[in-house]
Amino acid sequence: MILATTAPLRAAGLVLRRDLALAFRRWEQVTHPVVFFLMVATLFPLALNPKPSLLADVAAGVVWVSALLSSMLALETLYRADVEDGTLEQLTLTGQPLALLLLAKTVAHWILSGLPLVLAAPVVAIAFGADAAANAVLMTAIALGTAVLSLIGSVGAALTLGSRRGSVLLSLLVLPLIMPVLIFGARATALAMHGESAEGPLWLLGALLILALTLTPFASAAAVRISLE
Amino acid sequence: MILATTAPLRAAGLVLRRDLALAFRRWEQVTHPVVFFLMVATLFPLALNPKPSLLADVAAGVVWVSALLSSMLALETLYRADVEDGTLEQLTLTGQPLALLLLAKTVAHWILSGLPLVLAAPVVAIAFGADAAANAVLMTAIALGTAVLSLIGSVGAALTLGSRRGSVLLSLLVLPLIMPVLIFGARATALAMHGESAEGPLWLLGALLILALTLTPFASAAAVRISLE
Amino acid sequence: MGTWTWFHKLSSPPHCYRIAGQLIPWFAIPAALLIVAGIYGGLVRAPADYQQGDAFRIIYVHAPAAWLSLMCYTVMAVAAAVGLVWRIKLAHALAAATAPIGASFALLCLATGSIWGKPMWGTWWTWDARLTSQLILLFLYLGYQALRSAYDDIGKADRASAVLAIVGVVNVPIIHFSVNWWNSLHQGSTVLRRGGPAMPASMLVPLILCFFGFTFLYAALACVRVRAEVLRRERNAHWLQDLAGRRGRTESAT
Amino acid sequence: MADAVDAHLVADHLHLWRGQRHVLRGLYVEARAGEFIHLKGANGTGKTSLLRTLAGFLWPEEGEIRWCGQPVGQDRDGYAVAMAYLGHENALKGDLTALENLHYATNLRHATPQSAQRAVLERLGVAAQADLPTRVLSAGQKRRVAMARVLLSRATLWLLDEPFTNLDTQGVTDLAALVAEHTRQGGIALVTSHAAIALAEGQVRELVLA
Amino acid sequence: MADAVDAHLVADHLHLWRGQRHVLRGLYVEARAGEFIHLKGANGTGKTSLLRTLAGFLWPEEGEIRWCGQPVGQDRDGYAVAMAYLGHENALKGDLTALENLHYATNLRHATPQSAQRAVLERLGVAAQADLPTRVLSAGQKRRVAMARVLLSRATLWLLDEPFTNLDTQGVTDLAALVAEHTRQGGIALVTSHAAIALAEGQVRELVLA
Ligand code: HEM
Ligand SMILES: Nc1ncnc2c1ncn2[C@@H]1O[C@H](COP(=O)(O)OP(=O)(O)OP(=O)(O)O)[C@@H](O)[C@H]1O
Ligand SMILES: Nc1ncnc2c1ncn2[C@@H]1O[C@H](COP(=O)(O)OP(=O)(O)OP(=O)(O)O)[C@@H](O)[C@H]1O
Ligand SMILES: [Mg+2]
Ligand SMILES: [Mg+2]
Repeated sequence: MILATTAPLRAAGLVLRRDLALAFRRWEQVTHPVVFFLMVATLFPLALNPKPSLLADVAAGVVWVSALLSSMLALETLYRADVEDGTLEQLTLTGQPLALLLLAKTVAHWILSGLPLVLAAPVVAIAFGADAAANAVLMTAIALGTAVLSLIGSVGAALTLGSRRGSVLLSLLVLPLIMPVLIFGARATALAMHGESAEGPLWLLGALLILALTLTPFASAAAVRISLE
Repeated sequence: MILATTAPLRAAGLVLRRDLALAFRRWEQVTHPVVFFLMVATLFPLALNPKPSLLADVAAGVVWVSALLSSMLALETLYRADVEDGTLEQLTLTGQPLALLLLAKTVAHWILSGLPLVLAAPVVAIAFGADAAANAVLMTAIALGTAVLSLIGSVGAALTLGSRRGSVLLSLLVLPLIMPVLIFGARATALAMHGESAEGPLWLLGALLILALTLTPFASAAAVRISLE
Repeated sequence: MGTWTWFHKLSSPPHCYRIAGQLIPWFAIPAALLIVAGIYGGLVRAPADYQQGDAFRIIYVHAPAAWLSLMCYTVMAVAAAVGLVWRIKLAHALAAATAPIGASFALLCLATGSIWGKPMWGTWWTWDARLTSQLILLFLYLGYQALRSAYDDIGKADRASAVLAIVGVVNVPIIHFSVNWWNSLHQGSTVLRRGGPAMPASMLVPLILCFFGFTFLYAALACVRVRAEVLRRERNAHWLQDLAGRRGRTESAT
Repeated sequence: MADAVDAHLVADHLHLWRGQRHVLRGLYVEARAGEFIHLKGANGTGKTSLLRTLAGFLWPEEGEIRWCGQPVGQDRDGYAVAMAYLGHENALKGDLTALENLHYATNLRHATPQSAQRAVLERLGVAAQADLPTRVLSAGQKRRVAMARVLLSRATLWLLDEPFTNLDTQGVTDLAALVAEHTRQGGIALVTSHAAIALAEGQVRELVLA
Repeated sequence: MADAVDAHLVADHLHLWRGQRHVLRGLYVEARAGEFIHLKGANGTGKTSLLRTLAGFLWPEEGEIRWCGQPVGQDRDGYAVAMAYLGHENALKGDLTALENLHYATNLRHATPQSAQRAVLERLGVAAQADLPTRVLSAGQKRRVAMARVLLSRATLWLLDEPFTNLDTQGVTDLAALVAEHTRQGGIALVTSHAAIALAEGQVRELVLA
């Protein structure tokens, strides 16, 4: 029996590079998650009574909700295009560990949708009048939080492949699962903004990330196989 | 020359009924916009410091932002499925006024995504500790606001058909355009919650609706024809 | 009929390329003169404001940039409408050329406003109606550009983005009147208001000079960008190859 | 097909670019009532592009399409009603049954009784699938349902892009016969297909793009 | 195809239900190295379902698939590498060029030099389109690029679902010859197609589903 002669890690790298190449082929679109994030954040002050004190109070909440929504919106495209054009089918037939290849796709998704938010979040926080001292914590928390979201979301995206109404169903599946991320993340941010130590919630976020890293790729792989039936 | 013998209004009714029939064929999905709305609204208290006074202050804002996001998310599917399976192409070839047929589709979208929110919004507002007296105004405002959003969004959805990355680009186009809806809507709600007369902003919302009703169907029709090229 | 042939001749790509090239100096030179005069008048000649001191002088960049960002959007929408209705490619080219310039003015307005806001209101940014609506104007520009870039075919991009520009133009009056409709932190209309400008002439005149300077600057930049747009659209056309051939020959001759 | 007798389609010196490629170069096609035109040509020679131009989805850079002597731009709706287009996609909603799909599609033009719809499905060999959601049909069965829409459209001009794809051999013969019947009754058909169309000599005119 | 000599596929009494429909009823198929099997059958008789079952996407209710004597479930990755599947979809990314598509697809299995990829595109008649984004290719050109992936896969077992769709007549002949060449070198091919495959007598074994 001949086996695939490409090493699994190299194969994962190839998948990662393909997804990044595809994204940068239309590079303006790389900016969409950030712009969406900024826009949702802009909606709030319009809808609220713009008292500066009120805005500062809700800053952490708005940043987190907008970041999660933005990253989640991008999730929908994670596998859908690949299913429609038959690429995902072919990925399962490469003889490489499917979980690893899907993890590579998820990492690409995070690089494109989570990483930019890490840089944009402090800007929004400051515009809402939050204290700049909390920025380091905010950025770490957003980085960890969006990474967990990408991983959990990848399972959700794979599960919803079989059905037509993607984005809404996806949100329904994913939102309850990421509630802990939101709680710990917002708490870390709020603590840091009040000048207290945010270590506790940050460690919890890290633990969530490790848990997600070890479990979700296999769940995604199983979900993808089911969706192809 | 033979012309279509079906009257335009009957044709529009047929399109409307087809879209509703399709939606109710998977009736669980009819509930998605409401559930998404409730979930986003739930995220906020989690991310905020749950002081009751703070929650009541942000109630109007949260209701409006969640409603607009929920209704906007559903927009993406407004035309996309019809393009992919070639139905939209056929709609343009019926010899019926395309703007009218698209308006029928938009009305179906509003019935499915806006109308349920009209009923759900007071629930959320009360849960946030807002005064129940404002409910009539809130419901009227949400009804008008989501209708304008559906109309404007239908143009955005048609414009993004030709390009691949649907949902994010769509939000980029639609969010700035619906800013006035948000401002007037939130203002009406806030006024009513403080026991003042909300007539001014409500009339403005109504004016926006009439403006959108007269203009957007033609813009959508033009955009659809462009996307089919 | 006569005007129509004239119109179509003007809108033919080679003609337009040449005319736009010839117009550039006629716009660029007055722009430079007016801006220099306005800035001199504003920074050196105008008296310091009795409330704001010297900080107010940033108005000579801020207000013209704000006005131009609104004007550019209007120009863009009108050009797009003309292009859509009469299928004139040149009008689309003008719309496409105007968008990034308008976006830059919007950005400049936001930046100078922020810089001004720090001493005046003690904050870089507040979520007040005018500021937010100006930010949203920037988003509108960005959306327009994002939509254009989502299409590969220039013709399709033209027509699709034209629809968007036209629909979006309703926001322009909203931005302009936002200060009147919502009590906001931002200055009310001081120049374009009923009953004449509320400003001494020594402050006003430089402001007006700057405004016209910025307008000419826009016209010059638009000519440059329209030429680039024409080149991009017509890269297969014969007249361009002729033009390049002629240039090549004259260059090799010298 | 009330006044199909004087049906007459002219594509007058069409020039069409797709991206960098000049696909149609001054193409002239004329089709009169009763003609069955088989569009042939190697892959990428522009058959799909031609049909989509005739259907009004693509705008040629130069040239004009005339229907019964009038440029089609002048009476777009009238032309649309006179025409039925079958593209690469089947225009079926997977969640609706074959009959429901036909109901919503055909009644937009003319009121059509359900019995007529069933009869056409029967004729195309998918009567057994009439009440199944089309998503579960096989590729060839879907194609047949899509073709039923064309048959029910009462259009004079049929533009069919590879209608025989996925059909089994019997299906190909039957469908060719149906199209020939339509043209005999004064209709016009432009059909792309890579395979030869098995009809008697003289019934089909071949037009080869290159 | 190192040890293709003892390549051997058995589908042992498969039973497959799709919804209410019992599509495969105890089907037995055996294919040895060198065999070119042409799957025929009217629309909806289960050809696609059979290929997808053999490719491992559908699980039969009863029966077993054995590759070289072993049930495929035991060494799923080894079986996957030995197999190339071409479905109704082409598995091409419209934004990547034909060559880039091949690069990312084939290197996942085996390192393949670009020259080899160009050579295969040349052979399939789409060398001119090698550096175009595949979204602008015509239907037939896309199908050819998808087939290039199969040729580069170094797989022994080819499962091709209507590979001839949208190909022009020359393309059909050439592709049939390529598949025949593969089987002559010890490969196995299962090909569905409604049209007859024009190869010399005895080179193709027909298998009709009903
Ligand atoms: C980021 C912050 C700011 C933004 C986005 C902004 C935006 C604008 C806009 C859009 C206009 C033009 C409105 C129109 O005429 O339609 C404008 C004009 C003007 N702005 Fe600002 N502004 C900002 C900060 C400031 C500050 C801090 C001041 C001074 C206290 C200021 C003073 C003015 C004045 C005097 C005008 C001319 C008013 C008129 O006659 O219309 N702006 N600004
Ligand atoms: N944007 C573009 N840039 C370059 N070439 C393009 C572009 N769009 C289409 N083409 C080319 O135009 C040609 C016309 O394609 P069309 O789909 O009309 O061919 P076809 O005759 O239907 O082919 P097939 O038999 O394969 O379906 C193809 O060669 C295609 O590669
Ligand atoms: N969920 C379902 N319910 C009922 N019937 C189904 C379902 N799914 C598939 N079928 C039926 O199963 C059969 C098998 O379809 P399949 O796609 O395998 O056929 P095929 O031989 O490939 O046909 P074609 O030549 O048209 O491509 C079809 O008759 C289809 O109608
Ligand atoms: Mg074609
Ligand atoms: Mg099949």
